[in-house]
Amino acid sequence: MTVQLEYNRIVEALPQNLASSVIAIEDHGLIIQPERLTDIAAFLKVEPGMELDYLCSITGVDCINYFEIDYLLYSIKLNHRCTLKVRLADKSEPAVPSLAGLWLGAELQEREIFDLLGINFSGHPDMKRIFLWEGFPGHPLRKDYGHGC
Amino acid sequence: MLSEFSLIALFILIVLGFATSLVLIPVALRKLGIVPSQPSAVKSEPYECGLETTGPTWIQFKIRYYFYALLLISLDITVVFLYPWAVELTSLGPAGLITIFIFLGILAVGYLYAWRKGALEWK
Amino acid sequence: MAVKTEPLFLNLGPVHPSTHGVFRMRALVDGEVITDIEPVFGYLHRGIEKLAESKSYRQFLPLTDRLDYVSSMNNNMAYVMAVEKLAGIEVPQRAEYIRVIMAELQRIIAHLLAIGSFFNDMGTFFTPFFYMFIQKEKITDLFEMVCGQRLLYNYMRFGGVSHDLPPEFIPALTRFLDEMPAEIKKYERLLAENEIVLARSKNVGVLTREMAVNASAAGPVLRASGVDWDIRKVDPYSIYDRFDFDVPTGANGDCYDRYRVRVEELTQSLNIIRQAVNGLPKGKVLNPVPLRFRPPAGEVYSHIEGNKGELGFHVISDGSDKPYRIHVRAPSFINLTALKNMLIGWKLADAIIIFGSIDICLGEVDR
Amino acid sequence: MEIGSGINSMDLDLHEGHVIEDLKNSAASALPEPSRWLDEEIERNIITTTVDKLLNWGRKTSLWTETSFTACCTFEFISTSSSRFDIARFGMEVLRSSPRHADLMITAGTLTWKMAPQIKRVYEQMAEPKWVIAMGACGISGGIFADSYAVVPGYNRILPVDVYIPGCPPRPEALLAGIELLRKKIEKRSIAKGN
Repeated sequence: MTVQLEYNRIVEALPQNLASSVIAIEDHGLIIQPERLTDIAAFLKVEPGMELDYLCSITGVDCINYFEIDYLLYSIKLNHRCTLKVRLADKSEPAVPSLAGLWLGAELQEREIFDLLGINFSGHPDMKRIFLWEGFPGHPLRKDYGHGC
Repeated sequence: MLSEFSLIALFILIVLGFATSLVLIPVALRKLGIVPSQPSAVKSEPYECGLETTGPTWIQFKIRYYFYALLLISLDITVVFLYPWAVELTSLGPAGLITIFIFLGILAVGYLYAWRKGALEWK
Repeated sequence: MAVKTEPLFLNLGPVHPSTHGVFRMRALVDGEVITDIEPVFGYLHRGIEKLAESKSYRQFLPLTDRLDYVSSMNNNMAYVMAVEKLAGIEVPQRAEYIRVIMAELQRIIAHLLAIGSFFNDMGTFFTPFFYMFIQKEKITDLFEMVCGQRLLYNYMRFGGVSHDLPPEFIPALTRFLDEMPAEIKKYERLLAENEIVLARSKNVGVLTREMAVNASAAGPVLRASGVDWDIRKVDPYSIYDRFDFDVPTGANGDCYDRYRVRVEELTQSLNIIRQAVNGLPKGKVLNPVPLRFRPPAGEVYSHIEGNKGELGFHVISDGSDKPYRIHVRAPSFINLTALKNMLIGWKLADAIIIFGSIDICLGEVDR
Repeated sequence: MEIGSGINSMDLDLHEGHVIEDLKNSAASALPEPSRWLDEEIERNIITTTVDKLLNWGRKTSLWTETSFTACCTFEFISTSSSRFDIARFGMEVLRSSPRHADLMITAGTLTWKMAPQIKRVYEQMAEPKWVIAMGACGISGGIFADSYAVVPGYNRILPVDVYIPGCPPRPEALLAGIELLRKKIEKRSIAKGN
């Protein structure tokens, strides 16, 4: 059984400077500040008790007053999982540090979110549209995008 | 004596006639309008998976391909020389055998030299 | 004798016989060796995730068939299980067994097509492909018996499956199960120890274990690199914990191991189907769900072991009858992350084989 | 990715983006099907000469298909060309991936705006006489994805289509019926019409 990592165990394991950047613990994920995403992710990747070395999937969601990005992480060795969530209130220039440096698997998925939701991933090696063509007006998965072509 | 060659001349004529007619028939059909032909700019461009070709195509190619072609031709020509020898094998007797082996030996030396110099490696 | 050569820019473009659909790669080629490659996606992007927001939960079901159009039973199962987990719907036992039988039959079809087209790319012009197609047609008949469609089945519903098995299904299935091992032996005799296959796929396109995990590869691509990660074993869903089967893994993650893992998984799937047929209980096959189906507001991520890897559905609902957001964790799409590292340095002909051994389906890559 | 002589892949993307936008704006309405002379029975004074019969017989019994398959209908077409439904009975088992050797384009699958310029270009690079079969609901009207922002609502926006085959995916028998329709259409061709 892939066990859900208890989030308070993670928060206790986080070093002091990172623990402050955890905003809230919800049953679906650990909400953290976007700026410290890469540090927390790097920590969780190598921490002996966690070893979340497999980035399963990244989901981008346009909740009306903020963008939310969920990172689902697995540990292949210890067979447990954990979800990190980041919320971007600033909807005009949404930007999140890219995790492509830590997990190569993030590269294409981040490009997909940039293409369909317009969230910029700073530090991404090849930040450009992946599915739609250059010059496509707008980002379709946003709620305010007109329906249809 | 000359008449024996008339058969060969006839054969050459038939071959030439057949070859040119094969080439000319499509042209004639198109000229007569029997076969539709609407040339267009896009149609004459090279086909590259549905896209325009980008970047130069007349480029400095790897020299390896040229070596391979040279070696192939040199060995093909030897086969051409072997045919008349093989046809007249019995009448030539042992002398013919020796000359052919000398001929093949010289070629083998050239081939081994190319092999040693690494013309056949493909890196 | 190093003479300066210029790279040639080449499009392994959308209209290409062996890109498994409309996939495109921009390749910089020096002679025949690939020096740089960039995959281009989006030629089959139909915006399924955007269409989901304007469709009810039930209307989205046929769209999941068209995600990975070679394994629509698995897509249905993954989506239906996600919504059931979200809404807490009970599935009768008989439906669970039928779902497992259909999912494993679909895995056999998908692996047969994957292996067949892998050998197509290698140059065996459609011979093994059409041998395997005979078996695929037999399974297609079984599916047609059950739900009337040949390719995109739309068979499963929230709370079970839409139709019960017709009486002639089980005999036909057992006939298929009895003759399939002999067919697999026939493929093995034709292909497994063939020296051309060995020469062209052994140690070709190696994906090391660390790179596979780091690039989030999944399914046969991950297991061929030696990582024992199969969702049916690691996180058993539905009733997979009742069947015993083992998970084949490869040693050094080259094209040959990916092919071997898929062949062994064929026999394992037969094994599972046989156990499921023996244990098939009686009873109803569907707990019907109200027409205006409104799951509670919330969020769920449910995954299954699709034939190309972990296929997950992240469903977010706001309590209305239309999903707020559905994200599909597409294994084909994420398996392509490591494509660049696997292809650079190989010749163009090998690149086609390496790309074929990853086995992607464009419907799932571009969604 | 650097492509040499100063181009990088971003320039290519921008160029291709412009091509797609132009095509999208210009393909607002369906192209007329090239079959209006089919029902011109009234002025049948031009009898199909033996040359017509020979040419039409040759063309209709060896239609070579261009593999410009995009999506799910591909596998239904492969089922049709496999041994069970055997499209070889119609002389069509030869699948050509280059437009130079093909004279029939079966558009098996959904067409997206990003793929439209490529399919249009491949069609234009095919030699006359050529025909198009729009296979599946996506080929006819965009099908289940008709209201998506990225899907062309029907191949007849960019190609003159000869035969439409409904179905999602159409059964192999439906595909063979469509091919039978096309063969009847080819029989009616004549040189006098100059097409």
